Amino acid sequence: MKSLTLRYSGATVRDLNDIREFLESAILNLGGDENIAGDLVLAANEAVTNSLLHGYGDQPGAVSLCVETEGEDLLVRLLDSAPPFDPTTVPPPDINRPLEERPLGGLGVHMMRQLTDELVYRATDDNRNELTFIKRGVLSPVQ
Amino acid sequence: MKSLTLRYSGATVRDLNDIREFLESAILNLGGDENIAGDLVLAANEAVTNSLLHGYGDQPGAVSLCVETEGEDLLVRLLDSAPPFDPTTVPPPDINRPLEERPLGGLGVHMMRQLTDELVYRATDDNRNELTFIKRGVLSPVQ
Amino acid sequence: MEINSWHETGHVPVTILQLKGDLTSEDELVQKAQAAFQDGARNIVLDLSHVPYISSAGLRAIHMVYMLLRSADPVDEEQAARGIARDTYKSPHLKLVKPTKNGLKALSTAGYDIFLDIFDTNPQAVASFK
Amino acid sequence: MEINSWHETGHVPVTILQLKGDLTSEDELVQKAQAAFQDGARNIVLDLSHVPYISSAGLRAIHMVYMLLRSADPVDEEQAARGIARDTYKSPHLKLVKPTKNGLKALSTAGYDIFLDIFDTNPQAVASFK
Ligand SMILES: Nc1ncnc2c1ncn2[C@@H]1O[C@H](COP(=O)(O)OP(=O)(O)O)[C@@H](O)[C@H]1O
Ligand SMILES: Nc1ncnc2c1ncn2[C@@H]1O[C@H](COP(=O)(O)OP(=O)(O)O)[C@@H](O)[C@H]1O
Repeated sequence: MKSLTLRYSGATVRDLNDIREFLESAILNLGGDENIAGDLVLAANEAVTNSLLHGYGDQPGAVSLCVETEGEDLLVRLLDSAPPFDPTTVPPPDINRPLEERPLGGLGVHMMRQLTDELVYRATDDNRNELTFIKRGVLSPVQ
Repeated sequence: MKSLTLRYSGATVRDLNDIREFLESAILNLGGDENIAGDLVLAANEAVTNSLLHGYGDQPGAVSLCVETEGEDLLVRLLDSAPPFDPTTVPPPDINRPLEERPLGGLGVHMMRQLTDELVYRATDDNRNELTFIKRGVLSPVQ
Repeated sequence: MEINSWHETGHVPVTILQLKGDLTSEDELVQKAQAAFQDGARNIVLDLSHVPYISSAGLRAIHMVYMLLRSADPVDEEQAARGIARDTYKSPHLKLVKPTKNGLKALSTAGYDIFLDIFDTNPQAVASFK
Repeated sequence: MEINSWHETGHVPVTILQLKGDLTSEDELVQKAQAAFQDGARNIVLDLSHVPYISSAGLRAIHMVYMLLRSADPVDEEQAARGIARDTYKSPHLKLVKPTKNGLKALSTAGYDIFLDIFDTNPQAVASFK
């Protein structure tokens, strides 16, 4: 097993670019393909954005992103120390309704779900939020 | 503060290439220049090699490499779970003696010292070896 | 994000907004579209061919541009109501050009590709406005 | 690590070993040098211009090649003893070409640059053998 981690003591939305670049290159490095990388980057980008804007209220906050392999699965873990919040409880939007009838926004968690095989939330022992994005069976068995 | 970490549960010398690439790109990413990257990659490469060959006896072993900033300093930390060993206790070789009078080898720790401003060893609370390579004042204050 | 804009005329005058960089916040695109709208633009093409990623904030921006253009056309509103019922409605005032793979992924997870025409080139998009 | 080898003749026959990739283990270089030595090579140029990194294991390999060539020349041994005393000794049988910045760093932390001539090009190195 191999993992790559990017950690900030005080991240802001200005770091999102850097975070997306890290995720993309880490995923490719661990054997994911461009498609998998695209999905996970999009999904994790939403989660980090929410953590920074909703969780930390747009103030600098600690976040860490870990890309790791588990057998043939590829995982991205986001850890933050913002107030506890479990995004998997957010109800899905109705994306079949026409745009004029839809509220603006509310698509972030939906994208996280759509773009991963599994989205797992847990509060860690030291009270941090841990959100794990899983893509199943995407690595070659040799990995 | 920002940091980048590469972790292996079972690294071998075949991972050294990958480790050097990670260190180089992480150091550049955190604002170090190519010179600093060259020094730290060379130094850390020696330490990881020793950890894998001497520490783990050429068997797969857990190592993690963390590149981080601390004010204007750039740090590389190597953590392993091999038997305790403090390389800073290794006596320096006499590099002024002609090659024919020198033993083969024994240059690894010397390179670690020469290429960093400070080399710090400590055993962590969970009994791992932590070796830190420090380059002082190499980042711009804005960093 | 860099946004270049220019005008072309097909059957009607069209404003092209060519986006470069990740579309991950709403401000820039919305401001640019509002400025164009105030200058009289009623038909807009978003050229997404140089946008590696679109986030939900980017989708929100596209949503707002859509609403803005729609607000100026009462006929569209009525047609939309009938068209949507028949599942054939596409915005007559906002068209997209060549989103990247990841861009398209974002658009389709949100179902935007159902309500917005997507073209391969700017000329095709311009020609499609009536 | 990839190693290409070929022969050139200046004042004496010279074998060039051109290394490509990081020199971070001793086996490949030592084996290649031993094979050349068995084929009669007594003067070797290590072209290090394509070697991004040299580790202590790589230095050990260079050290071994140095000792190998020296072992075949009793005169060198005696000259070395005198030369070293005067700080002017350089190996007459092993020359280095254009190490990269990081390569040179490794060589100099070990003091190898004191005992081995370093040239900018292969022809210069070849011409330097007597
Ligand atoms: N980390 C978080 N901390 C607190 N609240 C959050 C967090 N993430 C999401 N939320 C809440 O969940 C809602 C839905 O999030 P999302 O689907 O990403 O849409 P949006 O962010 O566009 O509203 C947010 O509006 C916010 O109220
Ligand atoms: N991680 C380690 N665990 C145990 N012993 C070590 C470790 N690192 C170094 N040593 C010991 O210190 C010696 C000197 O190391 P070094 O200077 O790197 O030279 P070399 O590895 O070429 O012998 C080694 O030969 C070994 O005996």
